[in-house]
Amino acid sequence: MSGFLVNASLISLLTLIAILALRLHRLFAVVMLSGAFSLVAATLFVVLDAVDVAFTEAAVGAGISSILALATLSLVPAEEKPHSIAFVPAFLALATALMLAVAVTDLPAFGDVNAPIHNHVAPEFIKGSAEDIGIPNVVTSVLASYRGYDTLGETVVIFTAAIAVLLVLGGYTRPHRRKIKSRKKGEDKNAG
Amino acid sequence: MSSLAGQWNYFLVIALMMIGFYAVIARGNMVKKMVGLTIFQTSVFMLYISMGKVSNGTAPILTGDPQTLYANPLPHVLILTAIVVGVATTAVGYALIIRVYESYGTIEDDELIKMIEAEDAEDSEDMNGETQSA
Amino acid sequence: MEGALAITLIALGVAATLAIIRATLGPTSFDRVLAVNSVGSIAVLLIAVYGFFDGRPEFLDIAMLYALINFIGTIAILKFFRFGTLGDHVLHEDEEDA
Amino acid sequence: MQDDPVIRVVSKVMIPTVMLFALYVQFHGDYGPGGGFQAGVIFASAFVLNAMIFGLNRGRHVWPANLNLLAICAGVLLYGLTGIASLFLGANYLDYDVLGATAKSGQHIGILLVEFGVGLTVASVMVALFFTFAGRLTHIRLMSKMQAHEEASPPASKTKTKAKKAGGRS
Repeated sequence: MSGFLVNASLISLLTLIAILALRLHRLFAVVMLSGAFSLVAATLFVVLDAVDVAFTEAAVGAGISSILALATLSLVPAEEKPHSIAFVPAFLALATALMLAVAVTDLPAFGDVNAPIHNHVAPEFIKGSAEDIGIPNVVTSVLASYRGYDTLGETVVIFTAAIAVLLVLGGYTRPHRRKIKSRKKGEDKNAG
Repeated sequence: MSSLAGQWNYFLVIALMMIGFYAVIARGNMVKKMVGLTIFQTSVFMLYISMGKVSNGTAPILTGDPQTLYANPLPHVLILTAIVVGVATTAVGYALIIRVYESYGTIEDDELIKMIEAEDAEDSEDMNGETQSA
Repeated sequence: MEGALAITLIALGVAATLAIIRATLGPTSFDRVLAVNSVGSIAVLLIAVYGFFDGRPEFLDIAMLYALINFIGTIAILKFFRFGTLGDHVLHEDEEDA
Repeated sequence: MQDDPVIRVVSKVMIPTVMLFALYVQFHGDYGPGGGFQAGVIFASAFVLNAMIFGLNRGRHVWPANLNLLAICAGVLLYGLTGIASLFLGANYLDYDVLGATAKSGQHIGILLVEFGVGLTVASVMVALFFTFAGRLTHIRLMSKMQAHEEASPPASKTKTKAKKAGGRS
């Protein structure tokens, strides 16, 4: 019961933040609320026993993500054009919600020990982490050893994203700096 | 009904997910869209993590006690990866927004579409003029 | 034990809700910054309390990380609020440096 | 922002603490929550804090851009080469059993190396992202200045250049 209380209150807090973020027109406030959203979401992950995910969400979502959003806001207008409620998207969202709700009823109950997901490879990972790998944190051993390929691909994705951003925005390494300096000197000589 | 009562967490997460979804498809401002995408993405993560939860279990960090129940570590690993990939793609999205603003002077969807259509019309007129003169 | 946890969580939840309301209403941006900062602090408390009642106090690591990230986020917000950019706010700084 | 004594002093205390905490998260990740991703992000946020408070140029001096780009690649390479090392020692790709004397110690070494590679890449990518986003304004200014120079360079007339500069900045 207390589990229900904690989860329900945290998710309703998240819903409150999300609705407020949707309604506000000052993007500065929206970005701040999305930072708060990440922090509360990370708390929910702790309550759901996913401590590693909570760690990542707090560091990434609340830290780097909102800093990048703020850096973006310094370059684009920080005020949203006011909009009225769009009915077609609202209807679409409601229809999707209904479909998902119907689909979710087929899932095993929340927290069920006998759910299929807990009886497939997870017990082997938990056992193997102690016996074969000798690392108490099962998430680390699955991440780096059992599913090492995934993590390799994921590292390459981050690498690619960094290259993409550097190509799109540019100016990180500044190869032309010396050129400008020498040109400026030349110009000064001309002027003098 | 008993099955419905067991899935309350999923219903709550779906409600949250749809707010993010609505923000992505309804709002014209691109920064708002990105924030909506973040909300959407985070609630998908919550759905996954909810599936890995075990009642009376604890976090999948071994305690040495063989009786302990652990949450399923597999969704945690997948979502850990997804979060970091998510921030990388978000960064690319923001970079593109900055470039769009520098080129067109707006980050509102409808204005942008109008400008692009006007540009296209101009281009096609130029093309027609060239072919006629030739 | 269960009752104490419930009461603590309700208290923290009410505090968080009030802070979020202040973040939305907040007439000035300082109100908003302070409110979002206190949502972070409440999250730190929530994790500490939950770890204590859950019997695994080693998750205090996460609470520490929250405090650090909260600090950095607040600095970023304040810098943005004051100077309008996260980078160099002084003109021609790169020329002097080069 | 470095003119404010409170922020300057507090951040000087905080930056090493954040870095130390990042190292703790990196190497304690086998025993508690944490690992390469988280440590990388936390380590990067120390640099971000430094650059926000003392300016981007000082931040670039602390961790030069070229070195950072090298670190991005080095992390991915370290991950891939760990797999190739196990390939050469007679096991499958990314099978760490053969890296140490026993299977367990091999797994320990492999996971340590791989997590370090991930942490290196994530940290340097996050630093690069921050500097690129925050340095965009300066970059635009620099580009417009360069353009003005190029247009004005054959007949070096100063008034024209100045007019171009003002136009580019607004």
